[in-house]
Amino acid sequence: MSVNQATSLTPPLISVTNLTCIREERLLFDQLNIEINAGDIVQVEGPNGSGKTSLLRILSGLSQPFEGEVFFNQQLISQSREEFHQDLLYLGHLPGVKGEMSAAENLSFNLTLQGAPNNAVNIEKTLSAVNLTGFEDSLASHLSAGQHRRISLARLYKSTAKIWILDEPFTAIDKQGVRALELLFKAHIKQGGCVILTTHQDLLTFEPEQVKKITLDYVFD
Amino acid sequence: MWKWLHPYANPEVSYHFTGKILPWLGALATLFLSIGIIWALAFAPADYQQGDSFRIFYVHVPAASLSMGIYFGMAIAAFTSMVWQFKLADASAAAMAPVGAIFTAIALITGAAWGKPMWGTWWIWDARLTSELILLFLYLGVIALHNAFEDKNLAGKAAGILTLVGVINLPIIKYSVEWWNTLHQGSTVSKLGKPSMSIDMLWPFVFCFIGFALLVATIICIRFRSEILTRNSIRPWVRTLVSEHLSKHIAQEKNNAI
Amino acid sequence: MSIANLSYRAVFSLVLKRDLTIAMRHKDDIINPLLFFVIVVTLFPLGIGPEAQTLSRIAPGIIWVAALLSTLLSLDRLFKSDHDDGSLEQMLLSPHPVFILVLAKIVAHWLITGLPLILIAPLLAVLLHLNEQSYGALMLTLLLGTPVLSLLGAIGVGLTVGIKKGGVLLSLLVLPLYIPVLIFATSAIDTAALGLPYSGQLAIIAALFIGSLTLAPFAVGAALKVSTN
Amino acid sequence: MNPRRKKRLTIVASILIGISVVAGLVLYALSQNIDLFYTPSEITQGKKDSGVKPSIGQRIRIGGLVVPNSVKRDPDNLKVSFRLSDMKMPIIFDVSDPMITVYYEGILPDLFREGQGIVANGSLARGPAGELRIEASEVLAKHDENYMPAELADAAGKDYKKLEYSDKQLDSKN
Amino acid sequence: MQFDSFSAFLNMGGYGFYVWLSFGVSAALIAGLLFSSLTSHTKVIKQIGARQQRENKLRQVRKNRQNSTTNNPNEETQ
Repeated sequence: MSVNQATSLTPPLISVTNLTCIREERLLFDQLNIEINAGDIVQVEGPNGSGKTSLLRILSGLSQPFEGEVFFNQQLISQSREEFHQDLLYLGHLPGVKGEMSAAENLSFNLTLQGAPNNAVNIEKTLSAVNLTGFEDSLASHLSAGQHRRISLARLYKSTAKIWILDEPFTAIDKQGVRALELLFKAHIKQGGCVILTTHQDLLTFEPEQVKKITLDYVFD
Repeated sequence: MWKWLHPYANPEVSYHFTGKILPWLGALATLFLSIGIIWALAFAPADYQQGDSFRIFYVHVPAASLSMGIYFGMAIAAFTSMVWQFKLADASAAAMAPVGAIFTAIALITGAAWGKPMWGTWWIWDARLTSELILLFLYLGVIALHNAFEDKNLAGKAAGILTLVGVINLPIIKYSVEWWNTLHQGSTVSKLGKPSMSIDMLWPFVFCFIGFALLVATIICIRFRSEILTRNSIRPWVRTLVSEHLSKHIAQEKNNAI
Repeated sequence: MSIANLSYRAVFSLVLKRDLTIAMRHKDDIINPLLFFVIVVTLFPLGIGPEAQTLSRIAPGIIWVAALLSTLLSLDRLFKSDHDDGSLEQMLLSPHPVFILVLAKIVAHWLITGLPLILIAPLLAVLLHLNEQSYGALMLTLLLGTPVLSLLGAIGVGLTVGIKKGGVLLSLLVLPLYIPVLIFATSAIDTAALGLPYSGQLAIIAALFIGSLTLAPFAVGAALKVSTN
Repeated sequence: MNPRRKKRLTIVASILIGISVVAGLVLYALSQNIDLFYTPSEITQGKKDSGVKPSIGQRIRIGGLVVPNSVKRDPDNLKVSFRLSDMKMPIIFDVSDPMITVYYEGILPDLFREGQGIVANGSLARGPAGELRIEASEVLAKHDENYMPAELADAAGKDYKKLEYSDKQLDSKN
Repeated sequence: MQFDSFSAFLNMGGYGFYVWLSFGVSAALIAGLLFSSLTSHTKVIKQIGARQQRENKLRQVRKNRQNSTTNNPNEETQ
C-alpha cells in the first residue's frame, strides 16, 4: 500500500517494505508497504491496539519489526543510524521530561542532545511559544501533565529534523494549542519536511485530501 | 560457504527434519544409556581407593562436561543470532537452557554425594565446584530472562547478551577461585604416580558418555521443535500443522470413546 | 548537519552533568544506598558478636558484600526513571552513539553511589577492627572494584529495565557477575593482612575494570535496545 | 579524514587499547605468585619470595604430604595427629626435611592415607616443646583423577585400606 | 558381575546411600525434564489451536458486520 507515488522522481524520504509486526503473538500488520515523501503529512488511524504506536516506533527505529525493512533516503535505518536520527524527531506517549529539572533545563538538554542550536534567550522565546512563559525556572515536577507535554512539544519549534514522528501529540493540549501545532506542521511540510502522527482528532487546518492516511485494522491472515 | 546450510535455516524444514531424526536419536540414547548404566553399576570393577562409590563417576563426569558443553553451544547460538540475525539460533538457545540447567544440577548433586564419603564434606568452595555453581546461576538467569519477556524474539536477544557476558565470566570465576582457595593445587596436592584409568572401567564410561550426549540431543530436539512452533505461530504451515494435529487428536478421542 | 556533530566529550559531559544535577536535587539517591551500606556493616558485629579477632578476620568480606548489595540497591535508578518518563527513548534516538550516553550515565552512577562508599569505608573498617596493614588494600580494591560493579550492574539493568517486576530478576542476573570482583578484592585485603604482596589480585581487579570499561557500554547499549523494544 | 571516520577510528582504537591493557594486567598477575596456602617449609622458613612467616595463633591453610608412619590415633577417641612434609618425589624423608605436625579431632575423609596429599585448615600454635604445630579444624583429602580396580592396585603395590573406627572412638564425640 | 548377591548390589560396598542417591536424583531430574519437554510440545500445539479458533470466530463476526454494511472489505485503505 503506498501513500503517494505521484512524485516518484525524487526518492521518498522514508520507505517501508514488507513490514510485518507481531506483538504478544498477535499479528498487528502484515506485509505493509509505505512511501513517505518530503512535504507529506501522514495520519495513522486505527482502533485501539491495532498497532499505531508499534508502527511509529518501528519507523523511528526504536523497535525492530518481525519482518521487513525501513529505509531512510534509500538506506536501511540500521545502517545509517546517525544520519537518520539527526533528521528525526520522535515524540512518544511519554514526554521525556525530568521532574528534577526546570522547564528551561529540560528543553535545553533535549535540544542540545538532538544537536539543535539553543541559548538562554531563545529557550525562553520557545517556551513562551508553547504558553509556558513564567514557568521557565519552575521544576517540572511542579508542573501539570499538559505542561510536561508542552515542554516536549517546544522542541518542534527549534527542530532542524526533517522527519517528525508524533504519537498522540494533542493529548492534554487545549484547542488553541492544537491550532498552533497544526500551523507549525504546515510550515514544516512547506519547508520540505514530513510529519507522521497518530491522533483521534481531525486535522482542521488541513484540507482533507492534503492529509495522507494509513489505516490499520486487525489482521488475522 | 553458508549456502548448504540455508535450507536448514528455514524453520519449517528444520521442524520436519528434527522430527524425522528424533526417534532415531531417542532409540540410540536409550540403547547406549541402558548398556552404559547397567555396565557401570553392576559389571565395572570397583576402584581400589574409592570402592563402589566410584560408580557415581559414570553419571557425574558426563553430566559435568555436558553442562559446560551445552553452555558453550548456547553461547555459539547467541553469537550467531546476534551477528547474522539468525532466528533459529535463538530458538535453539532457548531449547538448550533448561537442559543445561538440569545437567548442571545433576553434576552438582552427584558431586556432593561423591564428595561426602571421599573428601569428607558435601561441599568445598574450590574452583570446579564454585564455577559449576555459578554456571547453574547463569543458566537460571538465562531461563528467567527468557520467561520475563512476552515477546520470544526479544527474550532470545536479551538472553543472548547475558549468555555472552557469562561466557567471559566463567573462566574468570574458575581462575579466581583457584587462586582464592587452593585445594586443587594441581600437581602438588595430587597423588604421585600416574596410572591411567583401566580399560574395563573406561568402556562403560564411553557408553554412558555417548548415551548422555544423545539423551541431551534428544531433549534439546524436542524443546527446539516446540520453540519453533511458538515463534512461528502465525505462519500458514504451522496453522495447517496444528489443525491437522488437533483433528487427528479429536478423531483419536472419538475412537477411544467408541 | 554540522550543528549536531557534537564531540563525544561534549555529549559525555552533557549527560554526566544532567545526571549529577538530578542526583543533587534528589538527594535520596545518594543518601539511601550509603545508609544501607552503613547499616548492613553495623549489623554484622551485632549478629556475630563483638569479638575483635573474628570481626577483623571477616571485615573485608563484610565491607565488600555490603558494598555489593548497596550498589545492587542503587542500580535500579540507573535507567529506570529515565525509562519511565520517556527520556531513555529520546537518548536512544539521539544522533550520538548509545555507548557514550551509557558510559556517561554509568560514570554518574558511580560518582553518586560508589565514591561516597569509598569515602566512608575506612570509618567502618575501624568499627570492624580491620587489620592495620589492610587499609591500603581496602581503599585500592574499592577504588578499582566499585566502578566494575556499576559497569556490570548496568548490563543487568539494561536487560531488565523494560520488565515490570525486574527487581528480583536483576539480582539473579547481576550477583553471579559480581563474584570475581568480590573474590579478588577480599583475597587482596586478606593477603595484605598477612603482610604479603597483593599486587597480583590488584592487577586482576584492574583488568576487570579496564575490560568492563571497554566492553560493558556496548553490551548495555545492545541490552537497552532490546528491552525498550 | 572525515569526522565520521575519525570517530569510528577512535572507538576501534580505544577498544584495542583496552583489550591490550587487560591482557597486560592479566599477564602481570600471572607472573605474581598468589596463594594463601603454606607448605610446611614455608611455615618454618617463610615464603620463598617475600620471606613472610605466619604468626602464632594466625589462621592458616596448610597443604602437604602425609608422612608415612606418622599417623597416631588415640584408641579411645577421634583425636589424631600426623606429620606433613613438602611434596616431593620419591617419598623418602630424612630428619632434616621440614615437617609440621597437625592435630585434629574428627573423622578423617576416606581418602586420607599415608603418602597422600592433603589440605588442612586450622590455626598455627606452639606445642609444649616450643615446636610449631597446626591445630586443624578441617582436613580435606583430594582424590586424584586416576581410577583402577583393586587387583591392579595390588599389583602396583598401592596402599588402599581406609581407616576403621571402633564404636568407642565414634561414641567419644558425643 | 561384581556383586555376589542382590543385597550386596544394593549395599555398594557401604556406599549404597551415596551411589543410589546420585543415580536416583539424576534419573528423577532427567525424567522430569523429558516429561515437561514432551508435554510442552503438545501444550504449544493446543495453545496455537485455541488462538486460531478465537481468531476464526472474530473473523466470522467481522464478516457478518461487513456484509450488513456492505463496506469495502479492504483492510487498509488510502
